[in-house]
Amino acid sequence: MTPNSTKPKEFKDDFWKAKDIKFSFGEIIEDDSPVSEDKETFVGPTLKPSATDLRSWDMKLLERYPPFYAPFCDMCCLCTYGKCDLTGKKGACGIDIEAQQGRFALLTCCIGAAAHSAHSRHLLEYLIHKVGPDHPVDFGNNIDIEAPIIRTLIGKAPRTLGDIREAMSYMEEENLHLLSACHTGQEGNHLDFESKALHAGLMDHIGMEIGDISQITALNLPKGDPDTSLIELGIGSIDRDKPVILCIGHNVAPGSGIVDYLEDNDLEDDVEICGICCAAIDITRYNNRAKVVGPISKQLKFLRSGVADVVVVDEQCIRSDVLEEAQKTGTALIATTDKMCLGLPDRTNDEVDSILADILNKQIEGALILDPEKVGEVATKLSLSLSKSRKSLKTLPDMDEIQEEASNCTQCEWCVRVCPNNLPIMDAVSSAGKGDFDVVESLYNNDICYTCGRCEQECPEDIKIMDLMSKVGENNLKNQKFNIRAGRGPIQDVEVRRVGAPIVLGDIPGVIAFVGCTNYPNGGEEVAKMAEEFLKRNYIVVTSGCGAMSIGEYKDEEGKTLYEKYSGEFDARGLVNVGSCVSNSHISGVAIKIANIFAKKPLEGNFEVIADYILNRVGACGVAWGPYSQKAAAIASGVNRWGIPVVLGPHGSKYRRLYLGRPDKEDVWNLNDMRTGKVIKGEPAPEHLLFAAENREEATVAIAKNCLRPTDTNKGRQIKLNHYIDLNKKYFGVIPEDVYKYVRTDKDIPITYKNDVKEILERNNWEPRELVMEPSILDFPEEE
Amino acid sequence: MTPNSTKPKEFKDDFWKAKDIKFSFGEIIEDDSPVSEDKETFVGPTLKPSATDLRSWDMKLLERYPPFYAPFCDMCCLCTYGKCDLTGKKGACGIDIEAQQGRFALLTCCIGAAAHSAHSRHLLEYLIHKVGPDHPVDFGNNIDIEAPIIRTLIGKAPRTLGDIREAMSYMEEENLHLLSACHTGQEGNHLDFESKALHAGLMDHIGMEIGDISQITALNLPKGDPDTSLIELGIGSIDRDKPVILCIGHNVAPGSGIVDYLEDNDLEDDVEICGICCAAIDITRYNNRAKVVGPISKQLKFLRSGVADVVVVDEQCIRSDVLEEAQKTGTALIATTDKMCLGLPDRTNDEVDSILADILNKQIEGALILDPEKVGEVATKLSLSLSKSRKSLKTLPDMDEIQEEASNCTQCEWCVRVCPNNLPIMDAVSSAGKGDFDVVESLYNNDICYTCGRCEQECPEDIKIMDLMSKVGENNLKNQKFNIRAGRGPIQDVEVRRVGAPIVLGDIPGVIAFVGCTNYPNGGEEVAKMAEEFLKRNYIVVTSGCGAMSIGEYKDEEGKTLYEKYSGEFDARGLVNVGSCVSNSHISGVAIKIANIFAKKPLEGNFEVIADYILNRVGACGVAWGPYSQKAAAIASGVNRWGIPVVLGPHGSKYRRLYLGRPDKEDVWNLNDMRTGKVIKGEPAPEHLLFAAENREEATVAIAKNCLRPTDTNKGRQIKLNHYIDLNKKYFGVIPEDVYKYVRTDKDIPITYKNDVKEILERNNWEPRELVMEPSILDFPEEE
Amino acid sequence: MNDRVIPWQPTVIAGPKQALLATPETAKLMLRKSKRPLFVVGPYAKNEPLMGFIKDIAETWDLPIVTTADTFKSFNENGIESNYYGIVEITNLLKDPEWKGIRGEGPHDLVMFVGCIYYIASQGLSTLKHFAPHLKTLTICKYFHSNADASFPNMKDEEWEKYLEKMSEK
Amino acid sequence: MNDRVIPWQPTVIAGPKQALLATPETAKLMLRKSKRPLFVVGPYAKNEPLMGFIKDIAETWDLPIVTTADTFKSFNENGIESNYYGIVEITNLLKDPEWKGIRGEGPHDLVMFVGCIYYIASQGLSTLKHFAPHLKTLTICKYFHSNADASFPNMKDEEWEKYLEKMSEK
Repeated sequence: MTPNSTKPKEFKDDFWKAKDIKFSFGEIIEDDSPVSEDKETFVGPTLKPSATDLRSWDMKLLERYPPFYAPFCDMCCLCTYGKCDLTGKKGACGIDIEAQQGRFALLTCCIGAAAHSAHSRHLLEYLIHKVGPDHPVDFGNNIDIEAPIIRTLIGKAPRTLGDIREAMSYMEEENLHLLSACHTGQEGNHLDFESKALHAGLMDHIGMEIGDISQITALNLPKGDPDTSLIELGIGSIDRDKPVILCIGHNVAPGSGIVDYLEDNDLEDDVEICGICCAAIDITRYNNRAKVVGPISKQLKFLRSGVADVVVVDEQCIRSDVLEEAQKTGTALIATTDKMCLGLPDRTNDEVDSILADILNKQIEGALILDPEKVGEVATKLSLSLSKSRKSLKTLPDMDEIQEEASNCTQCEWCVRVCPNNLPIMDAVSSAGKGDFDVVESLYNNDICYTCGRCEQECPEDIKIMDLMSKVGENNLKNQKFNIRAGRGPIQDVEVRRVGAPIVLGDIPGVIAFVGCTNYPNGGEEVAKMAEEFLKRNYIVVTSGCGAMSIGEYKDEEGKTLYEKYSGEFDARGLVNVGSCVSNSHISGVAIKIANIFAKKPLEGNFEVIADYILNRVGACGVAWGPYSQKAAAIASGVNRWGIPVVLGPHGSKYRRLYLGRPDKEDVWNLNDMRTGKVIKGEPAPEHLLFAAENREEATVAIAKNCLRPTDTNKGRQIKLNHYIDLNKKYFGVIPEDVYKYVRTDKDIPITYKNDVKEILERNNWEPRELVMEPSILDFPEEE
Repeated sequence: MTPNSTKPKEFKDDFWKAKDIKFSFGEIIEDDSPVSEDKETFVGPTLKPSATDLRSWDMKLLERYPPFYAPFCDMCCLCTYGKCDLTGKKGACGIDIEAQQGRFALLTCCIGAAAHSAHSRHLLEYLIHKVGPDHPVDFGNNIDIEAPIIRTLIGKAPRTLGDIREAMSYMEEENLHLLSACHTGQEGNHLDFESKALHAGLMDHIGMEIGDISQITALNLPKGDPDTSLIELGIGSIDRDKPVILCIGHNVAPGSGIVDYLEDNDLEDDVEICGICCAAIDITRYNNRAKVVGPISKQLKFLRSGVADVVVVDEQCIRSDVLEEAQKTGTALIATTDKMCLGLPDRTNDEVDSILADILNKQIEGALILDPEKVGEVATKLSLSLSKSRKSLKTLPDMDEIQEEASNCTQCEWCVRVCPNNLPIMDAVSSAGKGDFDVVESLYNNDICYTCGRCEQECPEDIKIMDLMSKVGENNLKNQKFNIRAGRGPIQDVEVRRVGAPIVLGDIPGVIAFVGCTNYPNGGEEVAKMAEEFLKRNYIVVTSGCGAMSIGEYKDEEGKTLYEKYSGEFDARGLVNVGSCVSNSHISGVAIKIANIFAKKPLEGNFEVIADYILNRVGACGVAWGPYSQKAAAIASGVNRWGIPVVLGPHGSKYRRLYLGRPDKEDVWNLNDMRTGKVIKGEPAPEHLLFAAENREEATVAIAKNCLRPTDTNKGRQIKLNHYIDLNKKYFGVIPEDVYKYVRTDKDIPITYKNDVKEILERNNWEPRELVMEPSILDFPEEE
Repeated sequence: MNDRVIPWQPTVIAGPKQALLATPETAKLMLRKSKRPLFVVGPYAKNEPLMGFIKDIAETWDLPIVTTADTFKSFNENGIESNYYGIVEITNLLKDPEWKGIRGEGPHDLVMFVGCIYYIASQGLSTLKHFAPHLKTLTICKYFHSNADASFPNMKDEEWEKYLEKMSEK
Repeated sequence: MNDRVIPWQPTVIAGPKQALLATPETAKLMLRKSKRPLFVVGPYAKNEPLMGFIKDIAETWDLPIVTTADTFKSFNENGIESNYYGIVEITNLLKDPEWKGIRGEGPHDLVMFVGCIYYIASQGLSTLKHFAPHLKTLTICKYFHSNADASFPNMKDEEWEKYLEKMSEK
């Protein structure tokens, strides 16, 4: 128990003993909420838990899924003792490479959690400023449990925007403690670093939930509606003849300011507003006429095209050189938050006309405007003014010029070597130099090249490789029109009631969540294909952010996007776009709601019980195919702490830390059966908690396998094994040998594969196992 | 203006316009404090300022003192796009090397600020738990302005412990925003990163102030008494025949628990309690019978000696391998905070006897006990029990054995190459192998080797070089007895009244603060010599933490320590130990108090005015000779933002960022004279804001020079120039050529050096300059 | 600097420790010295000519093959025996000094990689560099891997194929 | 790896870019090519024999000397002319392409270091590597400095002194 400012007062007398309380302890608090039927709420032992309060849970998780480290650097460079080489040696502070990796994981998660949560704090305070602290948090009749993470961790649901501050302050306090532990000479054990990293991940989830419920409630975004509008998506969907305002980033505030200004001034038809990254998603949740350019991989492509007259940047995942890029095409730039000021003069308190004049006359390179409403007016007026004069800048140099430049390629091959994916950039450039643009086009399509620009930076001939890429795309705009279903926000309670049983029993074979960036060659298509594979197989597919956009960029043979083919319901064969990055909280949220609504587990102060429930019973698996940033690490760590496994793409190996199970070690998988009090032989389900696959085929099989859970009924297990075997046959050509580990009794064997599986069972000296009733990795309750 | 949860409500209507208010705006709030005579307080524009609120100040500072970067690594490794080589190239996210360095500075400062502040939050909540939230914050009659940093930033003084939480929450919220900006794809401009780093530094100062005022008030530590006890210090001062409990770290809570237990059980004479690092300082502020082993550089030496029966670690600057080191000598280990759990079982809620039994029987490697009172009982009982059985472990192997091992040295020289200071370790070891221990001894003395242990880690022959070092010291214990004056906490208002004018006018030539670690070869002696040099010259010398300890380890020819020779008053020739790391807040605090008490500048909401006052008028200079950690970076950045320059030792170059002035660029030094409204030609005073010297001699001259300020009277300037010239002659052999820059009129010329200086003036075409009345780098107030 | 021994992706450089340059001769020496070598083969080996080389090398040296990603399928279809593991899974097993190895005969003392994605292999080799002191690592890709104990240099296809040919001559 | 071109403090290694190995001949070639070279000398040069070598080299090549730390005093006492700056100050000036140089004749295009504390010199060389593309850096210490453009290798005193002797032969 670390002292915590915000523990409820009632706990004070038991301050140092709260650990003893266990979850049998029930503090009765009045709940006069209109949204809850219960008159009393039982409160568990971990209200506003500190890292050490949940440490025992983490140690249980980490015993099963020990951290696997792949150091990116052999040295530590964090203090001035160093740098120290940690290759088989301890540093000057005494740290070893293992603890150093854990420390880096913690630091990464703290930064990631800070990014989401500072964004959320900014939004919360802006929205309170806008609609008042008493604005109710109310998601309508279909959602009673509107903040499952806050409920679990804080012990109560916020009734108003102002109430949310309590959770926010808790998160901030915890993050400070966690970041502190990254300081030189603090934590020394890698497992304790991991425990803290998991806590940072959990803090990330509360931060995300705060952000999304704040904006849903204050900006009236969709409140769990499965049938939101289809939004236009793709570079080809942007009307280049209109003035174009491009929003990049994650914070809806300035985007909503622009939308409001356009509406208030009847300019909606005259100005094109579009976005990249989550800002795009959230603006389209606010106004369905806004358009989505695409995920982060489109950023440099679209900037270079010069189509945007004004770029409005808010925060997160924005190119650091966005100002320089904007200037290349005469695009005006407005920075709008404290997170990214870009050295621009702060014009927040100046008159609009004076700001406009200074930008248009190039007196200033751009402006920092911290007032979203003023951003709306300035951006709109700038776009109207600039769009005419910029006509010539909206097209790239013509193909001849491009070919001329490309012909300077000396084939030194360094572009290939510095490409994160060693793509055949050299071939693309040198063949373009000869007038053959096929290779460039193949790299452009599906974002096989996601235009990070390292090749261009390296090129000794200064060939503008990104211009080349962008130009080739411009020639093919008509094929770049897609759509995406607008982010719906949370899952409704009624949906949870409907699918709770089939998920826990295995009739719905799994819930797969495609989240995070798709910064992987062909990442968009690969994510979409995985989504399609599981949709066809009756899984529930959830998505958000760039993943949701990428899925929208894929069309089947009939030319339909998956959003057009599959409903947005949280049900088998549903393709559910929850929204932006911060909407990821609804994904852990729905798992929590299953425990609460379906299994009647009280949430308040009961983190461990809920996470244990999810780990053992909710067949969910997260997939982050091309994640690149600290946020993704934090999201995954939070998801993991809630008991949900995550499969990463190959670049995920560069996060340096995975949590891998050891299916060959039988004892690790034992389960405590809370019903019978017996220890039962378990199975590697889920097999890994955080896994990186080398390609889509491997990932697909791993995802299916990681949806297995000990509570599957025989029927449910048959269904799940059937998919696992199917997919394994498809991608590996054989029935997986480890299937014997997942067959508890004959009744688990999928009928289609009966004979083959029986052969495997025999070969592996299989014997039937007892089914577990209430599987848990928690300790049995102590005797009174 | 970034929305901020905690802006006062009254500001709401002007939420986005607060910037316009300027400091002429006066919101009148009632101040019914007994400590203030005024009935009304004028509140400036920046209450609870966000980073963007103070950005314009930062940009002014950074224009004068642009960041100077020395990258430690050419690559960025923070996201999975990378690693990216930034040598003349931008990374995949668009960042360049300059912004990356600023980003790293911000990250470093965030971590440093988190370390102090999370420590402070822990203490605050622990102390509130112990003495209640209503415990008054009252430092007695001599201190009315008891929290100058909180007053300035929050706008009011805390009356009770509970009141302090408001400042704490503000700090936590700000730190989250700042950390967020380190995320990939956020800030892109190096100056904006630096502005945020300066804000993080400021947050560090509020965090430190919270920690120290909380512990002073709740644990009744000295409240500004200049004449505190002399405390025994040094490895030789520890009574090895008694059971020994060693506390390492920074958080007084467990140490105070031990002291209380010893007192309550009349064991004070039976058990030796001592400490390393700031925990030592703070325990001796709590109980003057406790002893100080020494600064951080003693850690491995003393652990290896085996003298401690029990090691109690709390947080910060503790060797990560402390558990392994303790085990080598059979020392029991107790971890006591969430910051450092070391993988140990959490025994907080177990019976003392059961914990003791498990440790003594080696069932567990040590215990995590988060309850300070229980730590007191367990540590004491363990020490009593272990001290007898451990007799044989309290001495190192004998000299023969050590020589035998040393004789295996093959002279590969890698020990020298991996030594952070390339010390002659190889000579020391190989001559020890031949029975000659002189070189080892010379390295041991004055911590020329500060025992980081990298040589031992590298040695292919596995020679226990640190054992050798420790053993040689053991032979010479009697010379290792020193003393230190117990940390007094804040400076009294009456002292500020007395010295305010002489400081601002220059009669007292400067206030020099020696803070931070002394991890530099011979660092202890060098710091003490610098302190002595300035004490003799009538400067005020302030110190804290490891610096204060190192000063105590030095004796003059008469065998006296500087604490014995100089008084503890904040006055000319005073040697003021304020206390531990968190007491550093009193150093910026006293500068603030000079502006407030002497110059009657209102503090509340007036950060820029106060900092501008300090920069231009308070001739103070910080010195951090051997800093190594992120905390030191944060402290220095905070000090800098308050307008105080800092001189670092050579390892300071490894912080990768300095703030250097350009004395050759005249216009940079212009000043706005607020009295006359005129722009006046200024001078490079202070010349640099953050400077790293290559050796003590260079540093000494730089310190003297950096005490010059535009408000020096002619007399004051003469005094200061006299010292500057004196020291330059001493260490460089000549009168400094740049003295002409600091002579405004003939009256500034020190009489002793009149002719020489006049020659220099002539040579440099000097002409007299106007004296500035109210120098400022702020803009003139706008016309109404 | 010799361009052949700069990591193919230059930023993989991780510290003072660098792989030794391996020729077919030194690589074969390492195989000869090894008691229980393992051959880990990634998805770039799904096609010829690499698949054929691998088959020959494995036969020559009696190497058990672990295929990563979905490489197993092609190998299986071409009659090359292998076990499949994720690259991170096999790395995780290899770093355990108590793991009995693919054949259950005892821990491997040498692992030879080919055909994995460069950066994921670099990461795996880093894991083994730091956490598997009981194991030597060798890569025979046409890319220099500085995180390995020994690696072929950066090469063009033609030279590489000659190297691989030599590897199957005992 | 050749031990002579591993940074003397091995963890100074910072990325793919490494200094070229300089011999007295290549160092002299760099001096010869330079229009406005500068010689920066640190406190390890306060004593003989280094001071004498420096004097000779500076005279041979007509190099203006900047002394860092308190080196000025010894030099001054020994009649060697120099200007003193903190090592961070002179580095800061050197990275400004508009700074007119010690002699006010225009920006330096080559800076040669000797005698500074190894790690602070490494840091300064890193600054110049990244922020002074207009300037070449050369170190003639007996320690290899990977952050320089060119550096003498790691050497023992005897060899180093021979190198230094050669430096004063034009």
